[in-house]
Amino acid sequence: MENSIFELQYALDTFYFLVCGALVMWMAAGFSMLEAGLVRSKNTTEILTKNVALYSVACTMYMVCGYSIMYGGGDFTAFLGGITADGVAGADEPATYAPSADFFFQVVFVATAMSIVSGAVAERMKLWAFLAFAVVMTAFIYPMEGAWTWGGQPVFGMYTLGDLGFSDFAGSGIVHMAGAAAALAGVILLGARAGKYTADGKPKAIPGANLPLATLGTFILWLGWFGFNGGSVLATASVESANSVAVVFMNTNAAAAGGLIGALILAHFLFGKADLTMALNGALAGLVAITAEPSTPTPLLATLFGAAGGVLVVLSIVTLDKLKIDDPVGAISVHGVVGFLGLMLVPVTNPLTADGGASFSGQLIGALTIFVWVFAASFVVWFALKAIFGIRVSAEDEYEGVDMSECGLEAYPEFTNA
Amino acid sequence: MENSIFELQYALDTFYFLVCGALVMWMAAGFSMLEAGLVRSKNTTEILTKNVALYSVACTMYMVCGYSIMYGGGDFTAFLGGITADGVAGADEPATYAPSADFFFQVVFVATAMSIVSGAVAERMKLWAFLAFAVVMTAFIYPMEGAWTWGGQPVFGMYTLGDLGFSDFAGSGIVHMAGAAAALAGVILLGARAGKYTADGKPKAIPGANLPLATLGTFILWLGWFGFNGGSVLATASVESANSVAVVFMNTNAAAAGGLIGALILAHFLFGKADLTMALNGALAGLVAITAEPSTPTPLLATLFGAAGGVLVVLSIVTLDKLKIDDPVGAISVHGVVGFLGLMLVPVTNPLTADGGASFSGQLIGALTIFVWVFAASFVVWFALKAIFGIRVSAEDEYEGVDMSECGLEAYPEFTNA
Amino acid sequence: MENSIFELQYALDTFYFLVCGALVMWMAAGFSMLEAGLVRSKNTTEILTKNVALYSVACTMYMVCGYSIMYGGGDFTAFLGGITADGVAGADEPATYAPSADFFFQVVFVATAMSIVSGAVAERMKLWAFLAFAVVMTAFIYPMEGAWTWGGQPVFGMYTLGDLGFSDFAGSGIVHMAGAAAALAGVILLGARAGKYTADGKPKAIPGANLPLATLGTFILWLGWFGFNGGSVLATASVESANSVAVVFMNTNAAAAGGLIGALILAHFLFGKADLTMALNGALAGLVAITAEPSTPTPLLATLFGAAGGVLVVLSIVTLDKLKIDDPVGAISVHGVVGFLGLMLVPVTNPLTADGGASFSGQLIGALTIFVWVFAASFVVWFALKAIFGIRVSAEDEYEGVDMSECGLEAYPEFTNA
Amino acid sequence: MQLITAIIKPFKIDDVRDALSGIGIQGMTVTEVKGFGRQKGHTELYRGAEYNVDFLPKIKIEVAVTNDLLDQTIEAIAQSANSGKVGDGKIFVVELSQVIRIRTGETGEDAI
Amino acid sequence: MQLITAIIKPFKIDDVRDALSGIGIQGMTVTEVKGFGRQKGHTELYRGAEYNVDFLPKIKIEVAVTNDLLDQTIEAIAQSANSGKVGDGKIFVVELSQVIRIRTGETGEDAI
Amino acid sequence: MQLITAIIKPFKIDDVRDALSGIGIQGMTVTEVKGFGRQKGHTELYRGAEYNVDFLPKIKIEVAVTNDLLDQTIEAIAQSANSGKVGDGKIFVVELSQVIRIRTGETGEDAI
Ligand SMILES: Nc1ncnc2c1ncn2[C@@H]1O[C@H](COP(=O)(O)OP(=O)(O)O)[C@@H](O)[C@H]1O
Ligand SMILES: Nc1ncnc2c1ncn2[C@@H]1O[C@H](COP(=O)(O)OP(=O)(O)O)[C@@H](O)[C@H]1O
Ligand SMILES: Nc1ncnc2c1ncn2[C@@H]1O[C@H](COP(=O)(O)OP(=O)(O)O)[C@@H](O)[C@H]1O
Repeated sequence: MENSIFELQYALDTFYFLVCGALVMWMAAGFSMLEAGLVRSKNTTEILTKNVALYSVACTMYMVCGYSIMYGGGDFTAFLGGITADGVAGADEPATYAPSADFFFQVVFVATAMSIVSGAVAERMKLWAFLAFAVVMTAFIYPMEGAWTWGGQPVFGMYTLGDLGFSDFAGSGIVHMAGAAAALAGVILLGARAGKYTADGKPKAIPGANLPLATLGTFILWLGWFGFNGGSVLATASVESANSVAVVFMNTNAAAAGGLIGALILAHFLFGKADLTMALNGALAGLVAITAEPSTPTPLLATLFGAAGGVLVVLSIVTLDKLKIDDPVGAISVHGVVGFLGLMLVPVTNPLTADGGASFSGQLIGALTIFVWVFAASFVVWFALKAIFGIRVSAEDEYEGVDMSECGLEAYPEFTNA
Repeated sequence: MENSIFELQYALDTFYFLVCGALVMWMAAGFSMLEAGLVRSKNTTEILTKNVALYSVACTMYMVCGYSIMYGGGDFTAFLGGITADGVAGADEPATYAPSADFFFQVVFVATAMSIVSGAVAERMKLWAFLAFAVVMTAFIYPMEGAWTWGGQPVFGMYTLGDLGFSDFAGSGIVHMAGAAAALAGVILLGARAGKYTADGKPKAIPGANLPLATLGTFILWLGWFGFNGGSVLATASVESANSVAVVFMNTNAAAAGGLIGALILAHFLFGKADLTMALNGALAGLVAITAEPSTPTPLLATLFGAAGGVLVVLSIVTLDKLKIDDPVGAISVHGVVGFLGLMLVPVTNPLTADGGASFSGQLIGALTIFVWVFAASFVVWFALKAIFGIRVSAEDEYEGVDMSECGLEAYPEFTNA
Repeated sequence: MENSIFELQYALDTFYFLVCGALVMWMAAGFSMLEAGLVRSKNTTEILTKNVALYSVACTMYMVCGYSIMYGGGDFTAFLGGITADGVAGADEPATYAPSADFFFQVVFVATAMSIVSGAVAERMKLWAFLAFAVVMTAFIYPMEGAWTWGGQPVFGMYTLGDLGFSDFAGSGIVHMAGAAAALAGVILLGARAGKYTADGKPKAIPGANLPLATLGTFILWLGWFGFNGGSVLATASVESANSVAVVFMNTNAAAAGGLIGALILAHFLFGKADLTMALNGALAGLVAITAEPSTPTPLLATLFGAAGGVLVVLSIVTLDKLKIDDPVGAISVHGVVGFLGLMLVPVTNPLTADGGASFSGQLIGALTIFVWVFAASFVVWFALKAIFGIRVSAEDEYEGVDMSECGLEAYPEFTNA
Repeated sequence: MQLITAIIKPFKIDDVRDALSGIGIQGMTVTEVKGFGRQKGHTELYRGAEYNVDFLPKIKIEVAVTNDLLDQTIEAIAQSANSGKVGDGKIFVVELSQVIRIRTGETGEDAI
Repeated sequence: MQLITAIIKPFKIDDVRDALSGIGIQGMTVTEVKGFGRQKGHTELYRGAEYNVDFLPKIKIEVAVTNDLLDQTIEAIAQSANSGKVGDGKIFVVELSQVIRIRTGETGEDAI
Repeated sequence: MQLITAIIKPFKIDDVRDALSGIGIQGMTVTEVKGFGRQKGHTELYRGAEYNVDFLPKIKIEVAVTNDLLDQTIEAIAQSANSGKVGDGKIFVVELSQVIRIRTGETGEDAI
């Protein structure tokens, strides 16, 4: 009888992981549509290709070695066979849900981190250089910092973040800020798009070609985020964990709504119009802001945290634009700047106690650790790629659009004339 | 042991609510895409902005006061804190699922009701007037009638709909007809789009700009509706409730299919062509028709009820067009006229007995109550907004498209020339 | 107590079926978007109309008679009433999940099979001829072969595939190859699109109009496939079945990723560019390849099987093109050729033993049985339709686009000039 | 025979067509163009950065007419396209040396 | 030097280009336009309401030619664009006073 | 008065507009066109099958000018549109017999 109950708990938790994982996988479609909507039509096929390919690369590399670096202490062979069986080979305790469900849930997170990069470097980076970076990022850079945080390993054997009061529930820092750090390194080495700045250095707008796609992408991400945050409770088959999952769903939704409203209103005051793309970034910023701790705030606080994210993202986008950090989709602001905000908000509702929680100093150290590692490692990889193969398409290809030069195919061959 | 079983039931029911709620949230994307596809390209950014903003407004206002008006007897403060805890503060009985999951499921319904409005008033209403209305609708108008129906409160202390044999399983009337009533009031005060009628009063067609989007939106709504109707069983962790949920999924799907076929065939006979937009409206009409009672019909009956909805919606759209009620997406017909049909079909398969069910008179009184309240209250709000700020954009802005005047941004800046 | 546990198992399995079924229903949207993206803009409304209509026809016809042919021994009347009750009327054993959930899960599979056909015959077939075929396919042709395979019936009373070592977990053959066989028969009788071949018989490219839609469609299918394969475990409420479902999710994802990478790399070597549409077909090919047995391979093997599918699909598309089998979306290659590959891969990881599994000869016989039956029956139906009504639009209508002639409506009336 | 080319505001197209039909003109060819002139474009903000809409959407109408209809046609266009606001557009006239109707091979005034 | 402007049915564009190549014409410029003429548009129903498709899609081809090639070019277009049905289009000819090739600065017949 | 029609490469449009503004030209009309000429198109592969991109995107600029500005304008366009590579385009000039400004009814040189 007890066993039957264990079986049911195991089954429900597994099913919950799989549903949440499928929702996170769906975020890959969200990033694709968002980015495809915010670039110009001549660069659309290429950004789509990057997105589908990076997701596939992430899933494959994380399976080949990323997962075992992050959680398995790097024992690859045992591992690759092990995740189809009842438990991960060599695990100390019997699993309370299917190990392959855990892998499935984890693997889609890597893809999310990598998706953040593709938007920021859009419209000018070589496709194959990008995919080469994706291989290293998903096989090594992300799993390393993942091992230090969710994996519980000490940072290069020096200090253990968990002991310092660092807590990142679903990955504002571990996933989002990490992706943004990799993107920032790439953008710095890549430079701004041709035509993004006037001769005297003023940023010029380069409107995205398809706002319904960008909106769809945002809705997809919003939906997928329920899996992202909700699944990060890591269990649902008890009253306590079910309550926690439910609160996470509620707060995730509230924060996105708050972020959208915050950005919409601030953009209205700054620009005099209801700027849809800022509103969409605001919703995503709300989601990133709550991701580090969606389970402890009240829904009202979650809305306010989200609104803070929405306000911050507008200011950040405008500022980065001025600093000549050209990020066509706002990924560095949404995931990086607001990801940091998310980490710093954790101690507000989940302060450090004997039972866990986070301290401001712990969050700061954690944020720095993640940022420095991912930025530095990414910079090295981007730099090597640049030195060896080059990472930027030719000026002519950039003018004509990377769709023709990289993919040989326009995204909308019948609709645009010029 | 018993407790373990209770815990599992609680967890499964909670998870089921969350999954269903996420599906209903997804309907917001469906409405956005449907409406973005059925307006002209020059009004697309604005309708997208309205949709993302109304969803956010609905989530926020319903949290701030709507939910407590509807279910909490209006005790706000206790409530806002309470939904993160194990049970809603002050509830008599212990919850059998997470209260925040209930809130999450309820909140996405409000957004659905409000989404119906945006389509009907598209292409000519001021964005901020619309959002102001959204605040009142989701904070007050909808929660009031929700309190009288699902909340079980007497209508202004006068009569209790439940006692009169009123039953609306998932909201053909409470959600859909309510949204349509608010829309109708707005449309009447707003007037038809410029160019919709010839000098001698004949309706002219104004084709939507992007039918793949409209189709995608319909599919999204279809998928989301499984959550809308399926979640309205309110429990799944027993054989009885699981059977009920399963029947609801099956019938919801069958009714949509019936509605699509009904509309496609009727449109073929009336217009000589396979009218895609009518077929899409037909599918939605089938869904609305079954929503008031998806658990008692056989799948064959559900298909036929859906087909009746599909036929009715075509006739209604043509008729409203003649009556100069200009509704670009057919929302009033789909959700209002067919919502009423849905209510009146309930007694056919679920007649009033000692155990519940519905009577024709009860349905009629309920429908009238909802319609009169929502229409009248909305009319007052729209009227006040019109008198104070104006609700319609200038003729020039309407000609140029509200995208530029309201949002400063075209939805497809590269594709359209004129 | 035991009963409570049974109730919970029943409820969890039912819910799992419904979630998986909803995901498969979502695949209908995926096929619609994929096909709408890969045809020219002048044929987009029509392909959308075909897709929404075929889904509705499939749901209706399978309810009316298909399901009872496949699983009920053809006893229609008892059946139609029975699926709303606790068990299918006349079933020997009590159900362990809701019979209507089973119906819901099965019905969306039929629609998948039929969706495959619409893409292959796109841009030139008459809408009503197509829908007439859909009626026969979903009411009779598919249910017959379904009865011989998943239904366990002997093939025309002659031999029983299960006894010969045939196994098709989620339908690489039963669903996908069957759809492709029906498509192939249609394409042969229909002929290639005007302009597809030069005077001297060389294939000419006819680029699809909207690659973001095609990409979205692929992501939708990828997501839906978790339901398609995951649901085919048919139970999840025990450790064993939960593990199996989790492995299936993981492998399904891995195979799609492998397929995409395989196709992308091969296309790069063959054509010198990163061909997005081939990559998308590759992902789908990976999914089809793993569908016949997603539960026994390791994730590494699943990736490799997927990659084999991705490579094969590129070669197959190029070859069929040369053979003048004009399939605008590559459906016959993805679902037919790779569906066959999927069947033949089963014995590699799930060889025939006393407990089940598959043998190469059994797979071959099963594949032949399915293909010959579906191809022959479809050929007869298409042939009759061609003889009686004609199945191809006039050359002029084809030139102008079937949107105007069949649906009276352009998909993007504002965007294209010519 | 003369070829009249008129650049007008897009929302005047129906009025112009009706005015031309009114004086018996049976054919015309219309192109979507972008105009640059005294009517200045505007500056929009997108994500906080500026972009200029310099070129404004206009419609170009081409009408071939016989000499005797020339003045009347110009008059009809000028009146129906006039909104009195800057940017209303221009009418250009060039001499046509030949006109051929493809279907019938007719030439000259018969072909118009 | 003459500028030939032909309005043709869209599906004739490949035939016309081949005919022009056939007589040695090396350059042309093509624009998508909408035509209004004797070929009447049609009325469509959308959601039960009517809309008129007045302006039909046409292709405008512009070819600058030397005087000696003029007749041959007109002939080539007229024949290859002819489908014998109403709406086949028109050919207009105007005199060019100058032609310049931007790349080389050549002028006159050399520039064509 | 003369009507100058220039076919140029799309990415030169801003340079040309600036050059024209530089010499005081206040108006122009721009159309997206496709060109066929010595600059050959290219062959692309889509799903393994070939397709030819024969017609290349070009921009057509039309500028009406007074006779005294003619040479200067041609010069300005020819210089600013020159990239030295095949496909830079052509300039065509035709004589305008009349120009009318719709808004004011002005005619002739005043209307330009
Ligand atoms: N010199 C010119 N050559 C060609 N087109 C011109 C010229 N001047 C004006 N146009 C066209 O006429 C349109 C209207 O001109 P504009 O100067 O803005 O206003 P108005 O016609 O009221 O004087 C311009 O947008 C442009 O398309
Ligand atoms: N007077 C005209 N001026 C300019 N374009 C014309 C004129 N008449 C006809 N056209 C163009 O030629 C096309 C074909 O003309 P139409 O009268 O329909 O048939 P047909 O050429 O067979 O007489 C029209 O669609 C229009 O684009
Ligand atoms: N005879 C012509 N008539 C009309 N347009 C022409 C002609 N020749 C060239 N063009 C236009 O000029 C463009 C450039 O011409 P092309 O021969 O490719 O190069 P170039 O201008 O360097 O000689 C062509 O794409 C076409 O649009």
